[in-house]
Amino acid sequence: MDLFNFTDGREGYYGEYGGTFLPEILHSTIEQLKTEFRKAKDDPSFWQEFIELMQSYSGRPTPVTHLANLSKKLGGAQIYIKREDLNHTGSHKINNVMGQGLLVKRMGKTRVIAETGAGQHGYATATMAARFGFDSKIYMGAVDVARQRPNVFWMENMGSEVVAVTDGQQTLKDAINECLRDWVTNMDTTHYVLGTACGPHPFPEMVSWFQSIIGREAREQVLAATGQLPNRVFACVGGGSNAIGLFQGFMDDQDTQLIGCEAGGFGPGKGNHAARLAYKDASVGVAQGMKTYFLQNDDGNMLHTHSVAAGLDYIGVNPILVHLWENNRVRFEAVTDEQVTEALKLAMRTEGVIPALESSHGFAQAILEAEQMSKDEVVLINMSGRGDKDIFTIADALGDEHWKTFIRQKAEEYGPE
Amino acid sequence: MDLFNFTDGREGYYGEYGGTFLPEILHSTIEQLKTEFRKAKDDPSFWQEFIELMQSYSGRPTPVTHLANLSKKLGGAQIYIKREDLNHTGSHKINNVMGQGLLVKRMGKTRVIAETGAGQHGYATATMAARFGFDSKIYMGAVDVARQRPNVFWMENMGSEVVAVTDGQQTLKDAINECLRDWVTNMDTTHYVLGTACGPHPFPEMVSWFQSIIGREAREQVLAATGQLPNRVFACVGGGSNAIGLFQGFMDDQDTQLIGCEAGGFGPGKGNHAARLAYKDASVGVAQGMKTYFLQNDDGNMLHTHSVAAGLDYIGVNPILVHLWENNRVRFEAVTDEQVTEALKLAMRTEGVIPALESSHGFAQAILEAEQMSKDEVVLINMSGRGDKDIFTIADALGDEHWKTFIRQKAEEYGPE
Amino acid sequence: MALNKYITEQQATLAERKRPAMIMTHVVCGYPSFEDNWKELEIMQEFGVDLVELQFPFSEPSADGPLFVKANQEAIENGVRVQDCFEFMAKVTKEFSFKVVMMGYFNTIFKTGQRAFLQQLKDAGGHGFIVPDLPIDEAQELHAIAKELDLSPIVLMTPTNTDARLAELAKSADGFVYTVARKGVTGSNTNMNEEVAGFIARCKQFTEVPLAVGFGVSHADDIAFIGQHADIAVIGTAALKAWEQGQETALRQFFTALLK
Amino acid sequence: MALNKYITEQQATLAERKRPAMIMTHVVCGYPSFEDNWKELEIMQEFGVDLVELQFPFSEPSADGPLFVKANQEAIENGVRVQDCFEFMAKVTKEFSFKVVMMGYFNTIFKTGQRAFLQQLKDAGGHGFIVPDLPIDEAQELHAIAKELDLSPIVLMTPTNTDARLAELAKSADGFVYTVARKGVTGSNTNMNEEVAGFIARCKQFTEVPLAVGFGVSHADDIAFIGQHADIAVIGTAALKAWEQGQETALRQFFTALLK
Ligand SMILES: Cc1ncc(COP(=O)(O)O)c(C=O)c1O
Ligand SMILES: Cc1ncc(COP(=O)(O)O)c(C=O)c1O
Repeated sequence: MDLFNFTDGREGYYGEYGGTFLPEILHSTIEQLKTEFRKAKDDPSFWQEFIELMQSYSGRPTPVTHLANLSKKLGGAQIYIKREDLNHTGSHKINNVMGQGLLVKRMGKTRVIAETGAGQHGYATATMAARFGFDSKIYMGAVDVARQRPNVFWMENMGSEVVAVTDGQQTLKDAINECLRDWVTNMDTTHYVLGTACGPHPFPEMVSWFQSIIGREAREQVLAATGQLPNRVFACVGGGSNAIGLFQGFMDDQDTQLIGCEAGGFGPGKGNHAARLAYKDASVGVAQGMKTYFLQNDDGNMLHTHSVAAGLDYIGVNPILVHLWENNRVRFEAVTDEQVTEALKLAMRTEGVIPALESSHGFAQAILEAEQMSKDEVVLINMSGRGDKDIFTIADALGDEHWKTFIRQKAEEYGPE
Repeated sequence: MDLFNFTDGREGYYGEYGGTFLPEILHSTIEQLKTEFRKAKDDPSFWQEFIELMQSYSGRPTPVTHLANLSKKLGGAQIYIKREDLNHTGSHKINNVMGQGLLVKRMGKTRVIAETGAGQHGYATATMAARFGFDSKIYMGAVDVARQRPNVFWMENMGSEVVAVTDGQQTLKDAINECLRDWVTNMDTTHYVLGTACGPHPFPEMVSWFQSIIGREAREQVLAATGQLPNRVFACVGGGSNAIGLFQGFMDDQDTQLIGCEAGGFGPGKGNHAARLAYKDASVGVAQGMKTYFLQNDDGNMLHTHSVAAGLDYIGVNPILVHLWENNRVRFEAVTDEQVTEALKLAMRTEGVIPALESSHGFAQAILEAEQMSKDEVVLINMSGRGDKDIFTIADALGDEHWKTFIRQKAEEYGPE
Repeated sequence: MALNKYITEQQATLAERKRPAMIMTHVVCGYPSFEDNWKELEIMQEFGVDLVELQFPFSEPSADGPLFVKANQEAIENGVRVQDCFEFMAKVTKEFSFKVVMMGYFNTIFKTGQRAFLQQLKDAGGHGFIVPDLPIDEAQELHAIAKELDLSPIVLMTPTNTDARLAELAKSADGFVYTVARKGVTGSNTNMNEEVAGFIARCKQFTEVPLAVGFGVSHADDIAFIGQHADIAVIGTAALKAWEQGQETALRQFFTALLK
Repeated sequence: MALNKYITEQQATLAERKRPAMIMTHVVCGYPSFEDNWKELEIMQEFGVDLVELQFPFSEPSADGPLFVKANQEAIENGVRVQDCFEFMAKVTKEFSFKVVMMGYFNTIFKTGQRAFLQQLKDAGGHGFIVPDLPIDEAQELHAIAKELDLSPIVLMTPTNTDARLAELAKSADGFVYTVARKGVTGSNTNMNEEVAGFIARCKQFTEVPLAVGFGVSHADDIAFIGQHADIAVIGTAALKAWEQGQETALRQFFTALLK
């Protein structure tokens, strides 16, 4: 199945989802991007260059690890994880970012901008900008700046300017809006490095393509390790880039179930979560450059969302995944904050791995299902990132008292402003 | 050159350094360890098992990355870095720890203990213990517990008990003493996972052997990338495990200079630094199980040491490296805290990499020398770990005001105890 | 068609009214409140404004600058709904003589239903709509319904467009064309210079439809400049800024200076 | 040889002294102070102690338990130097009738120089040395010098040693053998039971040298037990604990109860 063969439909559309909804002033910018991207995609040496860059700079291929202890404890399927956490900067975000960096070089632009929620994408972009020598500005909701200071610290130290966005909910979606505002002003020199498989065409296709490196590697690795294809493949879905990246490896393997795991937050009910497809609180809309499912009210204004994982705390979702969901190729499930922190604790104690809170959503759902499966079945989870950079969030999520004491002492040591 | 061929000398001695200085009660324990280690070292399937474990769990081989921007900026030699930061848990410490884990399994022991200073080795050991299902206790100086809380947090969450040692300077050396005390009590069930190439024989040899995976990979990789051997190879030296690990790959390459980079702290002068060989403040002694150079006074009592990098802040040094230094095979240099933080900043901004403060010592010395070398020469630096877990230390080292504000706010949010 | 006719008529009276160009102003529905909107519109009427954009607030106003972003946000927080905007528009079009176009983002229309939305717009007396995040390529259905209902889809032309694209845009143009004087979002000042004049001239090569010039118009000089090159001056942020600074008094002062 | 002779003599007077075993006590030089040490030693003399270990403080006392660790540390912080310890030892051996052995870690000896150290030990009137972190395999040089100077290297035997190793250790044994009653560091109590008796019996198979039993001896019962199986009871932490609790009074009470 070639998701990106648009000959029978409209370019940039997946079923009725996708499209390019942008101010007219960006028309030629996005056309240039489409053209350059198409050229790169059709040029095998570009992919080769990308692979080599990811090998030498980011340590790819990332391995697949068998979680024998966890599998045994659950008594069901054999659980494997794809180790995107071992990438440079600690998550799959770097795949997309380095790919776009190569395109920016081709387009001759000298400045990049990016939105970031959890900070992972901003961190990756700042890294890429330092490595490629681009100027860079990272937009981040003021609320996220406050809760994700460590990432801000690193971005700044790598030479990026970080702008705290004080509009709206002051989170990811507002940072995206602010990027669009910067882009309509500076498109001549500037490329907007979108961080997930969302936004206007060609971003969903482009991000999916770069992230497909995950699935290509994983399919081979699971086959080599187990002699079989995985029965089920789990990935968390924020914007949907790590999920589509992994799923593409198994798109034509009809016996492999693909499961997108969304942020169930406090559970169903508008405003309680960020599950666009697993719960029934979202509907189709057009915003942030694309047509897809959004958590919105009857007027088309966006709802507040909630998740313990900042990287999943987003109103919209990858239009390609919506299409695959409608066609029953991808199943969507949501897990609650509580299930997620339990899964995280279990992973740390039984296997010595620290999945990011985002990735822990995939773990939580897989744990639920693996238990019911037979011992000779195989499940694969995308460990999209590592949790150790989210210590503030995780310590808060786990309510760690020693940590609080440490922070109080540190504050005292620093003294008043 | 086989460093570990003891047929012409005493087992466990490198020149006049090394040996096994332990309480008699550990005699049979250390004999058992020597025997099991010897068996493992002579058994090619053991190394194979180790390699496979490191591939699937830790993402080895770690790549070698060309720092083209930095090289160009300095205008001298081509700088390459060996990416031990991309290992699971973020440093080379995991190589040694997983290797010892395999040995513990062979010996049928069920409990591990470890000392830790910066926390990296404790973190790695806690990870290994979770993965192998061992009970574990990590000893850490109370001063280090206070300054490295993030690592403590993760160790505890992976199921290890972390004990704050309140003796002596309350730092690394005191944690080692406390481990020895635990070991003389619980040797039947317990293996002491020493974290660096120090301590009584067979630890220096054993740790060096596991860490030699770095040098084996790196030699091949540099050859493949540049078509030549590196002219100079740099590694920071705390206890000396990452250095000996990398250097072993080039031991027989006489034209490759090997440079150990020590913690110059505030500069020469007793108590100001942790440079055992580069400065003239240390002398030969016997402590912590081995004979080597120590920073000590005329009575043989140990001096206070200082370094911005907790992992280099240690009184003693790998006896093998001392021997190689005396034989002019390894050159020793020290760089000051200030040079180190400047090198760190430069690495972040020009290449998007964040070396640990320990590793930044290697960067600092290499930067000094590369500038003077010609463009067709090649230098290799061991990036022994990533700095992003040391955000508190690095933020303090860089005096970041935003960070302080963030911590104050966080403390306020947590409220009084 | 209805809008085209109105604009032609207004155009004809410019000399008599001693106006260098027609004026279109902008109000964000329900910000600061519908009562304030009404007072603003009374003043605009007083100063003989020709057209008014009523912006329907949206939670993601990504083409707007800071002042309008805040206005959108607060209007939503105040509980302004799409229905309230239509009701307000109906009152406005009944009471005032300027013509009204809807301005807003596509999701508001899409979520209401394209036909339902335009029908309500028609019923409320609106004459057209400006939707900055809906490129013509995605607008076929909406434009088709508009044609049926005799509503004008206001197309934007921008300095970054190629000639080919301008030609394409011209095909959809109706009522007037909103020419964007510069890159960026609403709000900051535009330097009305040769570059802008050149851009307007380029637009004219492709369309006969009257041209509005927007983004950062705030001085009498700007109006004079626009009068020389185009047809309609769009007053957006500048008027809202005046209102925020001193309500009726400041807004009257602003228009007095602007139209002196 | 000198030490062996002394021990044999003391051994012979045990019945007459109504003692089940000889007693060796322990003092950390300069902790809490040399004055306190002196008062402790006076009491030990009073109670007819046979041997005293004078511990030279070391910064890394890795074979010691918490109380001695603290003692080592504070002595060093108080400025106690190796020379001070030798001077003190000289005064002690001149004043008191018990015999003195040095106890400490190898680095103190190594750093001073092995020959220089033992010569000073000899000059200060010491009879031997206990160095818990110096295994016999690393001790050839030190033991050879000791032999020259007629000093006894006190060897440790432990429950984890194999028979082969015990035989090996026995070869170096002189003066007495320090048998370690249990695993662990100094300080906590040892349960004097069959296991300990068995271990001592095992040691006796390999050496004729008198056996001291250490680690956790603190009650009269322990002394009785040791008297049945071995020769010398080593009183370490327990005495220091008493001193810390109430100086002379408490230490006298402790020995009274211990030796009743
Ligand atoms: C580690 C990690 N996983 C997953 C996500 C979710 O993004 P996506 O759905 O695009 O993979 C994020 C976003 O920040 C992330 O940081
Ligand atoms: C990242 C890193 N590098 C280097 C060291 C120094 O240890 P060694 O000299 O054994 O490599 C440490 C010790 O904690 C470390 O964490």
